[in-house]
This record gives sequence, C-alpha cells and structure tokens, in this order.
Amino acid sequence: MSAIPMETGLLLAGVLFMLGLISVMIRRNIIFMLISVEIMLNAAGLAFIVAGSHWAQPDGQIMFIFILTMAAAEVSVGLALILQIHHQLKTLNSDAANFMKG
Amino acid sequence: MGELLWLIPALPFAGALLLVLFGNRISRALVSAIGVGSVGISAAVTLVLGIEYLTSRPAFIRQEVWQWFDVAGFSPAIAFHLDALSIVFIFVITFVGFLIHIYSTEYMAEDKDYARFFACMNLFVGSMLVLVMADNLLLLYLGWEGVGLCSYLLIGFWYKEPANGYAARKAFIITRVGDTAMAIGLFMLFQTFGTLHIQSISMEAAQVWTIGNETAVIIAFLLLGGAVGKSGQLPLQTWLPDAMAGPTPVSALIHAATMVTAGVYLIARMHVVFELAPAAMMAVAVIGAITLLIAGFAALTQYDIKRVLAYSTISQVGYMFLALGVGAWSAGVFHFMIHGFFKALLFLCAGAIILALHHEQDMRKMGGLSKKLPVVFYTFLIGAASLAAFPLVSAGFYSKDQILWLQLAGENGNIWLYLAGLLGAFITSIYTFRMVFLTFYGEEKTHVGHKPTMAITVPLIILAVLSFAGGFIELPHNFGHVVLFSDFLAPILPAVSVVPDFTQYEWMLQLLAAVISLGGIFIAYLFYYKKPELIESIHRSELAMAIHRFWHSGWGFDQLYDTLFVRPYVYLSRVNKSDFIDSIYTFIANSTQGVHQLFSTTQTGVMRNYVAGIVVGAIMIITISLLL
Amino acid sequence: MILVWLIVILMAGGVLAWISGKVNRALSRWIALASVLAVFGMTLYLWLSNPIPAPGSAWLIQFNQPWIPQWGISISLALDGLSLILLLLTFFLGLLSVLISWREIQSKVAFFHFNLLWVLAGITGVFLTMDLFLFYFFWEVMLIPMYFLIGIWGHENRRYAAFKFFLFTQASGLLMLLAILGLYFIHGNQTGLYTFSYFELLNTTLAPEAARLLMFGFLAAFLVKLPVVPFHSWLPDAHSQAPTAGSVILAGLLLKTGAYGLLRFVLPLFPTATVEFAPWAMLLGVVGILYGAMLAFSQTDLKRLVAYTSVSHMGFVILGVFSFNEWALQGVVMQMITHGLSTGALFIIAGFLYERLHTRDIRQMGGFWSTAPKMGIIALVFVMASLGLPGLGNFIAEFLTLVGSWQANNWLTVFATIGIVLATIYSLRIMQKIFLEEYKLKQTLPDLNAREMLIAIPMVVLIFWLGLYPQPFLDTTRPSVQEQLQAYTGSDKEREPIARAEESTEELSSEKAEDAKPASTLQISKSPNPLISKSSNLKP
Amino acid sequence: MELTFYIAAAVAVLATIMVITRYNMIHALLYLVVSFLAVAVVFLTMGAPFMAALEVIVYAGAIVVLIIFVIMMLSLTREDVEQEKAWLQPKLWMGPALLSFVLLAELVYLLVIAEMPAAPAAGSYVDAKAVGLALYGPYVLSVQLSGILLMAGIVGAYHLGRQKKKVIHRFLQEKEPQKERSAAI
Repeated sequence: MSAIPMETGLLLAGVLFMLGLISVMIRRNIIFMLISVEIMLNAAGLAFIVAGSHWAQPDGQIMFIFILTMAAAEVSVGLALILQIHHQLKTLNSDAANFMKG
Repeated sequence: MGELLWLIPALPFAGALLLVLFGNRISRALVSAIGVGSVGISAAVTLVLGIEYLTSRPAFIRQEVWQWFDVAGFSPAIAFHLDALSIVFIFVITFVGFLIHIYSTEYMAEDKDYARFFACMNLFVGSMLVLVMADNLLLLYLGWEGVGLCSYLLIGFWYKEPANGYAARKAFIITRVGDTAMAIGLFMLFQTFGTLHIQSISMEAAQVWTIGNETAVIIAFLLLGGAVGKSGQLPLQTWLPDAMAGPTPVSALIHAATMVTAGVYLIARMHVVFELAPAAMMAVAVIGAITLLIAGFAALTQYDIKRVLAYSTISQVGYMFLALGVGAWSAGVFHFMIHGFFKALLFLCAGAIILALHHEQDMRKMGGLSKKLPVVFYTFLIGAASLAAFPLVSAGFYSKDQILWLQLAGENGNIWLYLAGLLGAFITSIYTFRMVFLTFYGEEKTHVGHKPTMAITVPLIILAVLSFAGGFIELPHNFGHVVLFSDFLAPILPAVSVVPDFTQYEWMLQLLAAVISLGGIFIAYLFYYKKPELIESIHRSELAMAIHRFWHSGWGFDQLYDTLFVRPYVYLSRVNKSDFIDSIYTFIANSTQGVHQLFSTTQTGVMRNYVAGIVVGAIMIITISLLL
Repeated sequence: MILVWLIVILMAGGVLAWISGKVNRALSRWIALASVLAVFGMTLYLWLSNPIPAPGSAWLIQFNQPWIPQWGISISLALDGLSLILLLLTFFLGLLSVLISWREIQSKVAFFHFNLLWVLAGITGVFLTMDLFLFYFFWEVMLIPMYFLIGIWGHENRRYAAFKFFLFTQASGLLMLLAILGLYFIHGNQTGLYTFSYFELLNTTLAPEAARLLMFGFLAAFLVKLPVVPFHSWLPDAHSQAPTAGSVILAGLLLKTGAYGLLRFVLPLFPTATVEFAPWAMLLGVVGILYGAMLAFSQTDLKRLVAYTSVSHMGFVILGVFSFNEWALQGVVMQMITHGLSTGALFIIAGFLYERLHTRDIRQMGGFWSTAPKMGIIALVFVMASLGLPGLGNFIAEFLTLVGSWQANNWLTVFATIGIVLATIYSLRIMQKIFLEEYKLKQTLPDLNAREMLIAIPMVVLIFWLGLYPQPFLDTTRPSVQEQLQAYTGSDKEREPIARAEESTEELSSEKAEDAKPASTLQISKSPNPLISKSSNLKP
Repeated sequence: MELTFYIAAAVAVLATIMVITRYNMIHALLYLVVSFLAVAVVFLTMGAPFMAALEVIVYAGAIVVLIIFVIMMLSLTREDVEQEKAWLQPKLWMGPALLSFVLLAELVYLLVIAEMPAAPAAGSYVDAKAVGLALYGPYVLSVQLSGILLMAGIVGAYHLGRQKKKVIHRFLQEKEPQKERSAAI
C-alpha cells in the first residue's frame, strides 16, 4: 500500500488545487466560485491524507475531518450569501457585488 | 507736604478713569470740569510742592506708594521721586498741560467725542507725570509707554479717517522701536546693578565703570535709542510730522509738554551713565546737530502750518540734544522749558487760526490775519520771536544762545557742532517768519469764521508772557549774569566746565547769533513779503524744485523706511499668510492620502482579483524562500 | 481630599449636566455653572486662607492613594503655589466659558456642558497629579472632550480642525507616554522600585544619552501643546474653528498645560539634558515670537489672528523656561496667567462680534467704536495688554521673562525684544480694522449687554491688578518656582548679577523693615549733598 | 493498488478539468461528484477507508446536494448558461492558468528537492479506530471548536438566508442596487 510514493500523492493534490485555483480566478459566477473553492479544499484535504498515510499517523485524517467540517460550514454560509446576493442583485455575477470597492 | 506727591500723577489718572467710566452719561460742562480740573488741581499741587521744595531745599523727596513686585531681588516700587529736575518737568507738564486743557474746552466744543478726548488728554498728562516722577526706570518705562499709547489714541482721535489711524500707528510703532532699545538697556542696567532704581544706579555707576567702559557705552547708546524714538530725533523722527493728524491741542501737548521731551528728560536723568560713555555723548550731540539741520530745511518747504511747527519741534529738540551732548545739561533743560512755552503758544495759535479758517491748514490759503485775529497775531509773533531767538527780548534767544555758546566754550565743544547750530538758528528764523508773513500778512484768502473767545485767548496770553519773560531767569555772564535756573538744577545736573580762554569772546558770539537771527528774519521778509517774485524765480529752477520736493518729503526718510522695512515686512507677511510650515504638514497629510488612494484602487471589489493577488503573493513568497 | 473633590465635582457635574439635558436644556447650564462656581470657590478659599507650605518643600496639600500597586501606580495629587494659581485661572476661565456659551450654544446643550466640564476636569487633573501614569491619563482626558467641542460646535471647517488638533496632540502625547515608560523602567532597573511617582522618579540618575532621549519625549508633548514653531500649525485652525468657549479654554488653559509640563517635569527631571538643549529651545522660542507675530499681522480672520498672537506669546514662555532663573520663571508663570486672560478676552470679543455679525473676517468690520464704545474700550485694554503695555499684566510677564533670559542669552533676548515691536504692529491692526475707520455696516452694532459686561469687567480688573500689583500671585508661586529650579541654582549662584541682586534684596528688606508704616514711605532728603543723602537713604 | 491509484488520480484530474470548463452548473456539479468519488478511491488506496467514506457522504453527498438545492431555488435558465459562456472567454484563461502553473511548478520543484525521509516500515493503513482515539484524545479541543464552527455556520446560514424585505444588509443598503447591476452587466 505504501508503494505509492508520497510525491505522487502530493502532486495529485497540487494539480487538483491548481485546477480549483484557476477556476476561482476565471469564473464570475459565484456558484462556480464556491464549487472551485470546494475543489481546492478537497485538494488540501487530500494532501493531508497523503502525508498521514506516509507517516502512518492518524493526524492527517483528523485534519481532513476538520477541513470537511469547515467546508460544510463554509458551504452553508456561502450558499446563504449566494441566495441573498441573488435576491438583492438579481444576478450571480460576483463582480456586481463590488460595494467594497475603494 | 511731601505726602501729596502721589496726587500729582494720580489726579489726571483719576480724571481719565472717571471720564472713561461715566463720560458718556454726564454733561459736557461736567466733563470739562473733570478733565480740566484734575490737571488744574495737579498743577496746584505742583505749585505747593514746588514752593515747599524751594523753601526747604531738600536733595529730593521720595514717596513710595506701594511695592510693585519683588522677584528675586528685582523689586521696583511704585514710588515717586521729586528733585529739581523733575520739578522743572512737572511744572511745564502740569501748567502748560492745564492751559492746553482750558484751550481744548473751546477748541473741541463741537466734537461729539468730547469725553473721550479729555479722558485721553488726562491719561496723557498722567503718564507723562509718571514718566518724570518715576523713582525707578521700570516705572519710568510705564510712563514712557503710557505716553506712547496716549499719543496713539490722540493722534488717531478722529478715527474715521484711515490716514489718521495710519499716523497714529506709525507714531506708536516707531516710538516702540526706540522703546525696545531702551528695554534692552534696562536689561543690561539690571544685569550690572541688580536694580533699576535711578538713584542707586547714578550712585554706583561711577564706582562700577570707568569712563569709556564698554558696557556703559552700550547702555548709553540703547537709552539714547529710546530717547531718540520718543523725541523724534534722527533716525526715528518720521512719526512726528505725521502726528499732526490729531487735533491741534494734542499736537501742542505732544510737542510742548509731553512725549517729545521725554527723551531729553531720560538723557538728563541718566546723565551719570552718559558721562561715563563719551562716545554716546558725542552721538547725542551729533544726532542733535544733524537733526536740527535736516528738520530745519524740511520746515522751510512745508505749507501745512502744523507741519512747519512739527519740523521746528524736531529741530528745537535737536538743540536740546546738542546741549545735552556736550554736557550742558542745564542749558538743555532750560531750552526744554522755554521751548515748552513758546511751542505750546505757537501750536495753540495755529489751532486758533485753523479753527477760525474752518480747519484749513495750508498756509498758502491763509494771509492777512493780523487784523482779523489780533490777539492770535500778537501772541503768535511773540512765540515766533522766541522760536527765532529774536535778540534780547525773547526767551528763546537766551536759551538758544546758551547752547550755542557752550558748543564752543564747553570742554566737549566742537566748532562743527557750533556751526551746525548757528546754521540751524539761521534757518529757524527764516522758516519761522516765513510762517508769520504767509499767515498774517498779504491779502486775506479764506474767510475768518470762528473768533476765539476767552478759553482760547487767556491761555495764549499767559503762554506769550511766559515765552517772553521766561528767559530772564537765566542770563549770560556778561549780560546780567542771572543763574537762577542753573543754580536750581545744580544739585542734580553738574555744570559744564567752560574753557576760560573763550570767555572774552562771548559777546562776539552773542552778536553773531543776534545777527544771524535778524538776518534770517530779513530774508524771510524779503522773500515772503516784500518780493514774492524772488521765490517764484527759485521755483522755476529745476534743481531747486527737486531739492524742494526732497525737503518737503522730510528728506525722503519715509520712503526709505517704507522700502527698507515696511514693504518687505508686509510683503513677507502677506506671502506667508497661510503659513508655509502648515503646508509641510498638509503635504504629509496629502501624501498619506495619496498613497492611501493608490492602494485603495487595488481594492476593486472583484473577488477574482483578490484571489489572483493571493496567488501572486504566494508565488513571490515561495520564490523568495527558494532563492534565499 | 479637597483635591480629589475638585476633580470629582467637575466630572460628576459633567455627567449630571448631560443627564439633566434630557429634562431641561437650561438646567444643564445651571448645573455646569454651579459646579464650576463650587470648585472656583474652593480654590479661592484655598488661596485666600494662604496655606503655608511645610518647611523645606513647596507643597501645600498632598493626597496619596494607591491605585494599581503592583505597577506602582497611585492616585497621587499634590498642590503647590504654581498649581494653585493655575487652578484659579482654570476655574475663572471655566466660569467665563460657561457664561459665554449661554447664548452661543443652542444645539446639544447638555453634551456641550459635559464636554466643557470634563475638559476642565482633565486640566485640573494635569495641574494636580504627581503620578506620571495618572498625568498621562488626564492629559488624554482633556484631549478628547476638546476634540468634541471643536468637532461638534465649531465653525464651518470644524472637522478638519478637530482632526488636526487631535492628531498633533495625540501623536506627541504618545511620545511622552514612551518617555514616561522609559523613565519608569530605568528607575525600576536602578532601584528595584517600579513606580510612576513623580517624587520617586525625581531621584533617578540617568545616563546623558538616555536623559536626552527621554527629555525629547516629554518635550514633544509639551512643545506641541505650547505650541512652539514649527509644531504650531494645529493651533490657528483649532482656535479659529472652535466655539468661543473652546477657544478660550484652548488658548487660556490647554496651552498652559504645555508650559506647566515644561516647568514641572522637564526642568526637574532632566537638569543636565535641558541645559544642553537650552540654547536651541530659546532659539525656538525666539523664532516663535517673531514668526507668530509676523503671521498674525497678515491674517484676516480675527480668531486666526489672535491664535497666531498666542504662538508669539508662547514663544516667551519657552524662552523663559530655558533661561533657568527665577526672574524668567516667574515671568513665565505670569505670562501663563496674563496670556490666559488677555487672549481669552480677545477670543471672547471675537465671539461677541461673531454673534452679532456672523463673520470673523476683519475686512468686513470697521468703525465699531462709534456704535459700541464699551466693547471698544475693553478691546483696547486687551489689545494693549497683548502688545505688552506697562501697567497691564502681560508687561510684567514679558519684562520679567526678558530680564531673566537676558542673563542667559543676550542676542536671543534682543531678538525677542524686537518681537514686542512686531506685537505692536499686529495689535494695533486689530484695533484699526475693527474699531476704527469708517463704519461700513447697514445695521447698527449693539453694544455689550449686561451679561457680556459681567464677563468682561472682571477680566479688565484682573489684568490691571496683575499689571499693577502682581505680588500676591508672585508670592504664591515663588516657593514652587524655586523648587523647580533647585537643580540649577547651584551654577547660577556663581554668576555676578544674582549675587548683586541678593545684596540689594537685603538692602531693600532692611529698608522695608524700617519703613514698616505706610506713612514713612515718604522720604525727604535734607542733606544738600545728594550723594550722601542717597546713600543714607538706601542704607539707613 | 498502484494502478488503482493512478487510474483514480487520472479520473479525478480529468473530472476536475471538466468541472471547471462546464457552462452548465448541473453538468459541472455532476463532474464534481465524479471527481470527489475518484478522490475517495485515492483515499482508499492511501489506506484511509474511513476518510473515503466521509468523502463520499459529506462532499459528494451533502455538499453537492446542498448546492444543487440552491441552484434549483435560483431556478436558472438557459440564458444563464449563455451568460456563463459569454463570461468564459479564452483570453480570460491565460493569466490565471499561467499563474497557477507557475505555482504548480514551484510546488513540484519543492517536492523534488525535498529530501523525503523514508517512510516507516509498517503499513500505512490507519483505521477508523486510531482516528477516533486521536480525535477524542489530543484533538478534543479542536473537535469542540469544530462544533462551534458548525453552530456558527448554521446560525449564519439561517440569518443570511432569510428573505425578509426588511433585513437588507447594511452594506447592500447604501447604494441603489439597480444601477450597480446594470453597470456590472
């Protein structure tokens, strides 16, 4: 089982993370952005699992659980915000919500 | 009797206070009663004290009213000091002041600010009395500045005219320049003696300093600065001609009794210090000589009757400085007294004329007044004779002759100073009688309105008598040899030591002075009465007119100071109105704000940009950590 | 305990005034008036009862109560002559401030009086505390209500002015806090006793370098507050934008806290460092005198003009403080009082004019003497005071300061004296532009009413009193001034003039002893020889 | 096992690429589920079966369903897909992609240069029991914090999700939303 080198696992995590990142940067649709953030979180979790498995320690998995928890909370709040924004602005364009513009 | 000393200055102050507080609510008669009465009583007290002093002959009377303050040994008192020198000054101030006050009741009768006028006049007299009676230099300084304030208030009395306000401020500020020098002198005196008590300083000075001591010279020069400012001498004389903006009694008061003579008093009072500083003495004499000439020439070209008199005051005070400068203390003070009489007389006469001619001051529009205003004419003539030092019968002759004589005969005398004085005397008689001829002879050019009544004529007559007879209390050695005045002052002011060789020539010099004086009168007669065409021929010459303009403007001192001090200061001040130091702080604030704005443009509100920013940041950090 | 009451009454009065504003607007005015009157009465009583300091110290009353003992912080209040006189001034001007706001302030009356009383409480605290931590606390207490006073009730540009005021004083105050902490730790390291007590910290021995740095920390706060050129630029804005009461308190009191701090803290704490810095400080003072006077001349906003005169006058304070002799310091104390009165009065007059004309622009004024002579006379008195006319308080202050500074530095004193000429120039301009010349307005300007006279007359009387018989004030402050100078007198004594001065004191005092009765103040010298008679008079 | 890993990894990457290139949200979400499942397989190969289960349940199950619910609530139309297409211009891709690749390159470089310590000899299988023991042992505080976080998430979602007219958030109140929207579009 440990035949898979850690580098490969981490590389996979890195690629997934990068894909999520690209998506966050190019998307305007706020739901897509949320999805992309999920991808990134998932990638981060993957990295923890890989490391945990490499060292045969439970800590990596525990971290993944925390990330999972956080992702859940984040998605719920994020979706509520999306609903609110859609309600107020009648659009899902994240650029429209630029009231904090300096 | 000495206990009454404090009353002399206190009465005018009390009068001023009453008039300030209640002046607008009481009748004019009562205002006059308070205004004139307070100075009158003060004069009466002076008389009583003077008689007391003459009979008992103490060295001085000192009365401490209260301790002003006391800080670490610096403890001036509100204390008055009466000795022969101050008696002469108090006498002139209160009596001439009293006469001027009486005169003012008629002169100012129409003015709506009657009470304010008398309040200021009382304050003026009071301050001057404090000045001459002060026991220490700080109290003297109080009177000194008080006089400055009152001159400001009175010169600018008709405040609606901006020019008057300008003249008033000019007077105050220029004299303040002198006062500043004097204040520094006081600091130095205090540093040296640990006190400003005049008697202590006079007593200790000779022990502390040798003749020509550097500190003494500097102090003497600084005090001279103060004196020059108040007395309208070179280089601070420019305020005095402009001071004519005030009502005429004010001019009389400034020129005859108060203010202008303060410088003479200061030098005479501090003569011990000056004697230890020969350079400063020389400076006093030279300033006097130059001033008397410059002012004399300027007076020649004026048309405003009051300006002529103003320049003549500068010139006459120059004579006093000349006398003081050669150590002829009592001669200087004597001339002060006589000058006080005849200058008050001349100003009051001029005032009567101005009042009669509906506030016309230009002599070219006067003329032929000798018939219309006979009292004024005769009294003016006496005053003019005294000013021009008409031989034998005028008081001015004796006082001025004494000064001229001592220029040669005194041990510090100098032939050049003498010649300057002589030339000055010549010019004096020319411009004086130019004034007489222009004003009183020739055809009448302006209708005579107001005829003077008792309140004007009585002071005129009294002053005329004094200007005529005042000289007989001090006559030359070879001519009566009356020395009442110098004897009186002898305990305070040392007599000048005369070089004995000269005594035999004294009558020649007197004759010369008489001839000069008469010659001046004759020239005036020739030019301004007999053959006016001579003047016109002079006026045709380009050069003469240029000189005329130059002299008329008071030798261009006003323009000089304007370019040197006033305009640069005003310019600098205007340019910097919004305070360049503030702009430094504004710059800091603005640049902070600028940077802030710069950074706030990065806050686009577009989330993708922020993410990109994070990525860029991460890349940078990783790159840097890799490179290091 | 009375010292605590002074502060507590003001603070409680402030809170009460705020609360009572809900009930009735006028009530808060009366509460403010009553509380200031109460503290004024208490201080006046203190002064008149003429307490005698304990032998060997200048302190009249002390109060000490630990606050946070583990950090060495205590509520330590102490009163000496200097604080007493300044408190009198504080409450007198406080009283006037309440009175002048009676008509002027019509919005948020209750909160206004809360702020007013808390500023006064802060100032009182500053003048009383002998614990540096508490001192900093009160320093801030007086700052924030003042910020509100300017920012809420000020004129058109009030926000800007309030921010500027706040930033300048706060930034410099923080430097002072640093210095206080530095002193605290140095003292703690040396002695093992960590305390903020002024009396303990006085005994700290400092390395020259440390002393210099700490001194600059304190100086920063005080010089900005004073203010000294080039840190003065908050002052014209704050003064001109503040409501009248605010300007009076700013000019009359807040600036004095800077001077007080210099006297109380900088001089005794850092004797060597200040001596090093003295020529520069004096130079700053002289620059301030001349620069302020010059800027005052060209201002067209009356309050701004008066503000710049403050800059000029405060130059004398720093000049005097750094001369290190009793004349100069007494002059500085006098300057603090008289400047508080004269400038306060000028601001009050500006306030009166603003109430009537709704402008501060002197170009729109002129000729007011003809319709408002009473105001003219009062303005004249204070304009003359401001230019240092003898007989009015400011003259005593300036003359003493200059006499003192002459002993320290001749040339700078010469330039400072020239400042008096410049003072004349700007002062007369005030009179000329406002009260003289032709009357330009359409409507007549009403003269002062009874309430305004009630405000003005005591000030006039006081300024004359201070000018003609300042001795009671000087006597009260003398012990504390001497105490502040303790570190310097050793070197000063060697100087010639002071030795002389002391001699003459003896002479005069012996003279006084003989002439105890008022009748004998008169001397009539009988001797014909003046020299002998003089000496006999002076040395009986 | 290795092969499983590589296949799952390839599926995960491909599915993720599909996610980020879709215009239709539902399609994207379906690919996302695929991606999550692939990652779950990776977890299995890594010896973390419990995590694989959680991944399926929470990510692929709960979160994706939640998002689908929201999308359904928003009732998106074909126009939105067109809109999405319009927004996703190829030139927009370039910059972010470049940045991400740089980041990835650095990551790879770091991985390459890092000296990998030898893995412990024992099998890397970590069972749920060990995780549970650690979770309620040394990490119990963090578990509590996670609870609080979830609580906050619930309360926040409830608060923000309410659709009352009155509760317009103050940031959104300041300006006229209509204008902003038209300007943005």
